[in-house]
Amino acid sequence: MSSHRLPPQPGEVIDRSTVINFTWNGQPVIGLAGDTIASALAAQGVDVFSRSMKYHRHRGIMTADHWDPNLSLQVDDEPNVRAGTRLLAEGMQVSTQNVWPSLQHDVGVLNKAVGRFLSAGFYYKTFMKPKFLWDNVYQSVLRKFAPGGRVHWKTSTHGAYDKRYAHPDVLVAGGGPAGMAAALGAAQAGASVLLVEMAPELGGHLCWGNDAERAALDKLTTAVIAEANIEVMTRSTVTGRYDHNWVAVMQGDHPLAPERLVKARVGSLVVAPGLIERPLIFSGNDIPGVMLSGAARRLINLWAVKPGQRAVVLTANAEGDAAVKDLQAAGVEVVEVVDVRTGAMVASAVGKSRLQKVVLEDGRTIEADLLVTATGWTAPTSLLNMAGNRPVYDPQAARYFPENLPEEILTSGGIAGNGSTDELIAHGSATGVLAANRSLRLRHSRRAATARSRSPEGPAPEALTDTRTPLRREAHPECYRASTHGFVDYAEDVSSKDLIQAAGEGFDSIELMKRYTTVTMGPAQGKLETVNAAAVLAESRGMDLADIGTTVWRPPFAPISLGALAGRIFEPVRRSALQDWHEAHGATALLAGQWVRPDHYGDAVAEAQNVRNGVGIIDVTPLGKIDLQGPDVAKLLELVYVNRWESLKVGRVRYGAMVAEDGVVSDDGVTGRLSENHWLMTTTSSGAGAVWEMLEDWLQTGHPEWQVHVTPVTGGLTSINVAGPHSRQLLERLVSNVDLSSDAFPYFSVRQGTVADVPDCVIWRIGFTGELSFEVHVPSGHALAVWEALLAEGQDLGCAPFGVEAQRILRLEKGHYIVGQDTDGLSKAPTAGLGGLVKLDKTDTIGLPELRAAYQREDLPILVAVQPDDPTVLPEEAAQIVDGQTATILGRVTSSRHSPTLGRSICLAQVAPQLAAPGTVITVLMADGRRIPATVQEHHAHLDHQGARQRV
Amino acid sequence: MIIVPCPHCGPRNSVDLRNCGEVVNRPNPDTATLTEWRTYLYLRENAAGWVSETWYCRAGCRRYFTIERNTVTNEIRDQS
Amino acid sequence: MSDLLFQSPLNKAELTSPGGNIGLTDESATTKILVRGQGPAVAYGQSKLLPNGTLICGSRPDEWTFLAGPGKSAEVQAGIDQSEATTIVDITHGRAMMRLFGPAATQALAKVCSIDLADDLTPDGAVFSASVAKVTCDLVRSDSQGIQAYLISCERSFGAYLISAVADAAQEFGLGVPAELSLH
Amino acid sequence: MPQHAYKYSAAKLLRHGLTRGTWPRMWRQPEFKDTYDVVIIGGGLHGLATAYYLATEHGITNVAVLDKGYLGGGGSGRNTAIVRSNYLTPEGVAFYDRSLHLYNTMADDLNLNVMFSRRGHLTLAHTDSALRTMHWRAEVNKLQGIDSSVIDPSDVKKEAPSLDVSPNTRYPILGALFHPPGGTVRHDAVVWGYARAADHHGVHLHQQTEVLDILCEGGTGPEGKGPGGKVTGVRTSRGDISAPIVVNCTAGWASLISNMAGVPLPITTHPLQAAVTEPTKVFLPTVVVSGSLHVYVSQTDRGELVFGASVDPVGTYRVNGTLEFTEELAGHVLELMPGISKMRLMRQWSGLCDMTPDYSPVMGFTPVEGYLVDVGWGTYGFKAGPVSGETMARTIATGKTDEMIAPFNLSRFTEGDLVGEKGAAAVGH
Repeated sequence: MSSHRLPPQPGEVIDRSTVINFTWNGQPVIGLAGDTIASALAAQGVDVFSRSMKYHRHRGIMTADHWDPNLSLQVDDEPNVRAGTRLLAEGMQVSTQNVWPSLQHDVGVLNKAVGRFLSAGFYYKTFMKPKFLWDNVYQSVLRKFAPGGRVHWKTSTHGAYDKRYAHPDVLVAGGGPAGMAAALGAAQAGASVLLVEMAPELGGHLCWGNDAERAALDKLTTAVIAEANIEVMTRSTVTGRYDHNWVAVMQGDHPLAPERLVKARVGSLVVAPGLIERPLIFSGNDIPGVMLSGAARRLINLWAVKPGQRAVVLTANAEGDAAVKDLQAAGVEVVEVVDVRTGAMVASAVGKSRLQKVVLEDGRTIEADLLVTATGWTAPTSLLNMAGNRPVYDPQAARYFPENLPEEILTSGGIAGNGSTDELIAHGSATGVLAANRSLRLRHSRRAATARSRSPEGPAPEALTDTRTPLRREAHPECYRASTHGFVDYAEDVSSKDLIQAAGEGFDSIELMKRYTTVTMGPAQGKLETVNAAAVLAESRGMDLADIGTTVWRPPFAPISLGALAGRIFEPVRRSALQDWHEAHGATALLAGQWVRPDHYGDAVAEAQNVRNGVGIIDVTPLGKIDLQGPDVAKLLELVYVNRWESLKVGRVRYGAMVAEDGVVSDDGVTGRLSENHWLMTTTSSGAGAVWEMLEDWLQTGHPEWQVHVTPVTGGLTSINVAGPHSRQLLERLVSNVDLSSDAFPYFSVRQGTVADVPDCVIWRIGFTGELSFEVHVPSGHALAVWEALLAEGQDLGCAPFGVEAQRILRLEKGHYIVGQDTDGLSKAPTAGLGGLVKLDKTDTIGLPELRAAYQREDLPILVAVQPDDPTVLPEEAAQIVDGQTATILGRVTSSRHSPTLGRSICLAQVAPQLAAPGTVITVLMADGRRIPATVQEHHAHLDHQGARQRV
Repeated sequence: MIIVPCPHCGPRNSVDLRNCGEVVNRPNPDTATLTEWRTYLYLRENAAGWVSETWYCRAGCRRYFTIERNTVTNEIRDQS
Repeated sequence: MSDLLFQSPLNKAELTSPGGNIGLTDESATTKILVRGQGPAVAYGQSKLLPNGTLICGSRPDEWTFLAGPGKSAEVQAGIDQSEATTIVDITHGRAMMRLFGPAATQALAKVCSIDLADDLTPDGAVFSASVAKVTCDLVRSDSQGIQAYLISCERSFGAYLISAVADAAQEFGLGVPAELSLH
Repeated sequence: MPQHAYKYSAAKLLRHGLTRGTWPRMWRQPEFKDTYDVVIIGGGLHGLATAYYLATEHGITNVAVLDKGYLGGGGSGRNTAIVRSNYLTPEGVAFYDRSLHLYNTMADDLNLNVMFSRRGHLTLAHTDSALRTMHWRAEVNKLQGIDSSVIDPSDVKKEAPSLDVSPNTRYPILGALFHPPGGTVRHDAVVWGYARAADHHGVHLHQQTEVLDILCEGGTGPEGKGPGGKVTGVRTSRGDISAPIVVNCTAGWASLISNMAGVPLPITTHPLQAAVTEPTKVFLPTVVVSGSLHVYVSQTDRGELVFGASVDPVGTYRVNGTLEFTEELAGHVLELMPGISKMRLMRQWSGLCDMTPDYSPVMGFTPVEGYLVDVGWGTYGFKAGPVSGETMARTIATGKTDEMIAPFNLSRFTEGDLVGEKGAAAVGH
């Protein structure tokens, strides 16, 4: 490979003293600091960077920027790297993606030979028969031709990325002359500004401009750097604008994170992204050596790369004219300037891995290895589209312009019109001032409305009227297609001929055409292709381009890595004050919702047996706990629970169940009355938050006249259940000021007292396990002391911790159901067996009409206890209960365990009402297909249904 | 992420709130017919345009309040 | 009670940066008294520092949080004017609390909290609640000698997670974070 | 396929390639008549399939399908194209299984390759309760003869090697419901296939034709709308059409259309968002779904990962999409597949879903005679498209509610008999 590096250029961004080593398809090559991957390879004489998706045509540099469809390369473990903008780094392993076995000898090129048969949507019309070939062969062949690089999914950078929020008064998208001037104008008017530029340097087209343009850039850059109110991000992209000016910026120049997502609430958004140069459609428009004027100019001026030897320049504008000068200065022989403004035109280009000749419309054929085209612009209106704005086509200028923008969005620079450097700067500056005014007015009103803010002094600034002199709309010839057909979408290998065919088949709206041909669906998402596609459609339908419309540009403006979108891994987990102890003592962690809990400490069955025979302690802190205070608490409870509360005496506890307005069981728990106006409610762990919000809703919107204050105290009270025949004996050693005897402290009571010298504990005599048990709620800062005291004092009683699994066994033996496991999203009160509890004579309770209706019905499933006739058979949870040998479903097992106490399998099950009678033998379908008999029990409790064990 | 104007906190990012849907009137549960009750439970105007809806300022002041939002544009105006 | 050890969910973490740019300390033992209904003349969103060092925060409409040194619950409660409509709950044990401070504190917090923390919208003394790294928190901007500082409190059980998340955000500004507090 | 239809085949493709001839239109631009036997509102998959089966199975061809935009421009072209039949309730399973069968033979039936890819479908369980629900679904599925079973993490890894099945993650994969017949279909092709075939059988497809009102008489509401009345036609942006039968197949816009007939619906409209990455070489062979993480993902034959999520919590008719969706999606998908962190998201979009309280559709007759609905499809309308068309056509042609759709009648909301698909969705942790 020979060097195409030019002698030093005045505006070059490369550092000739720093050589960077990397590899290209396995071969060692060198580049310079400041090179992009593409410029380094071009400097080494590389022409072919990739093969196209469908026809595997040779492809080279086209735009030399982010949107270049031919420069997606594999770099190390990263697929689809944009070689046109990615800076070269030492040791990079760069390779082509869409070739096999090699870039030179790619067998996919066979597709080219049959290309005429692979017209738009061809795959919809074939491969249908025989069906087994589609299922087994065709599909896998199609997949082999998937474009794109390789994901190395065994390595990960998940979590290495970062995010932050920002609240700039003004965000300027685009750091060209207009954008820089807008940032300065806004900052000087008192606004905080975030200026975002996609390229490594500010300046836009001034970077590769002439001496005067570079001098203007230097001046702007100095001013921007000096302005404290401006934060600059380069190599960064405004990827999306969402409702209420919520703007996403992908920051690429952060020193630590590979990419950082900046989420900005923006006062005024200034859109100044410049223009994207548009390719022309003609035969051979994708051959390496055919490139856009911007690419040629950047190669020469930024990276000092000579793009070819003999050039034809097709120009319709000043950019093309400037390219002629740049090429000549770089020593490229410009053999022909084809000026569209004089009626001349290129007809086609010829070549394979490099351009060989150019055919003109006048019939001449010119030998050349470079064809530079400058045939027009596409306005990158994505951010405006995202704000609901539909830009309007202006045939005189041959491009789209934004119109009727909302207040909070302004445009400047090329997207708004044409101008000299000075005119662009003046327009940008005035735009910045206007943007600042609007955002500062907004800030004033936000400040006035915000409770935490310092109230603004004085009135809001007066609104400025928009007195900006609009930028000109320079006349430009409408050139979209030459007399020949060529590629519209390079990444998708879609030609103008394909589009015309699609329109003829009925896909004659731009959206249908896109879906049928896949035009604009590649990585550039239409940045190069949309307008050309619309132009071809307009041509084929004989319509004006202005009437065709374009597809809507959706976020992101440029692709953004999943890692950056994910950011740091923020996954909140909740830990009780005892969780460290559990983990230090061998507990296996169980993730239950957000909580980390001890599942068991090695042997759940032994833990359960220890509770039945001795005493065990379990950390049940995740149990929802809500402090209720005020004279009207009982009224609130009457409303939210299905049962009665007014009569509950101080020191007593009651079980309550809740249903939603549709009558479905939603939560349950016990609630105790600590004093006349002070109650403590418990809820399920997963339901705690929803119950709290529901209580607030009723108090705020349903009954604002009730005086109740609700305070969630779940984490503040560490809950320890002390369960087992010896539990009273153990607690008596630690509780100093509460009489724990059965007479003084009966079942379903609550007391406040001191436990292990910790005051302000709440002691409940309740039980989920079916044993004598006390639940102690300890202020969490002292919980560990109480837990350890229980173990120490209970050593002689065999006190040991037990985990969630042991508790599941114990509660199932006792027949306690769990909302959400034994009930489901349709379970009403009768299903859960709440019959004795529900009071239908209230005048208001949540879901009252549905409760009344439910008790009129006889077809609701019923929750029953079930025991398999063979005690050694353990049905799976979710095993279906079926009608004999048929497939008719009559219920399902909701909970199932082996009971160590009874030495047999035990279950809870929802069954059809006709099976609910005690003694009914039902058929359980096991996962292995066996159908086993089981018998419905009289009580939910498999053990001690009278509650003798817990009432001692 | 839209901004919801909480009457107590001021403008807030919607991530800190919960949308509770369009405002519906709860019939008297003691006297409502099942049809009336289920109309309240299930049927919704689901309008395209201005809708009165309830929000809960979950991570902020924890107050429920009503605003009007345009379901086509996401514009919001205070009901006060 | 004073001889009882207060066990913090944040394990008395005290993290600093070499240049003093940022710091993060455990304040969980702070006495926190929630007052509802009728209370002091401190508006929602604002705070007031009493001469005895108690900070009264207007935490929500008709809701105040009194913050005072560890072990001062009885003292603080005794000083509150109570009427029949007043409810007092000691939430000292229910809330983990940390102080994030230093010249980079606002920048660090802005990585995990979407609230606009600019001086005019969130001045010294501002009281607000918001999501911080996906956990609902109560915050007070509580500068000390002109250096930015935030008191951040959350439900106690989230404390261990939250301090990791906040420390992670502050790491970029020089905060030294021990392995046991690392987020990932 | 009638005589005038132009049949696609490999031979035709070859001949066109050699002669460079033009292909005929897939569907005509029909004249706009003022009378039809059946007017179907909504030119998406459901409306087109209903028209197709009316014409082919029942000989009812004087049918107009009206769309305010272009064919398949709503949910039909915005969904993530996943098909499966492993539902929770027996009625759901039977319904979707029929649909899957129709998808399986569709390419041949419609003479258009819809690229049905039977690649297997994994629903991951990260908690005990989710695993219990997977077992529940598997047991119901097996009883209905559906290939569906719960597999353990090592088998999950075999089906989708890029998944992280190690036990110490925040959302450990404890197992999965594996459903081999599930897969993906090219959604647009399904729309075009039905449109082309319906057109060939005489159905009129009117694009850019917006329905402004439904004309009724005899009802209890204003202008003769509402219960007790009957439909006489529709008013459109191109003029009035009289028709004795009007069918509402408008998904996210269903409430607005139904209110025109005086029939309020138990529906709220929520956006469902989706996104696609840049293409890479294919590495994910199956469809992967995680309910707890609200994400599903599959890789197209072109190599793009297509992601979906659950509906946005805030109801709106806005399809702009949100940044939060992409953030949460990326975070969750990387919890499952940390190795794809460098893949880039290329495009996000959303469609409107007509959500019902019980996650099941509303189909069939309404209190207004001649006005039928096929709505409430929420996030699963694509899977059900073919069978919905078949059963709706049968219901229209026979005047009797088809047995398969009886559980989905509108009256269940007044009778309080909601469908149990919500059972799975509402099961707690």
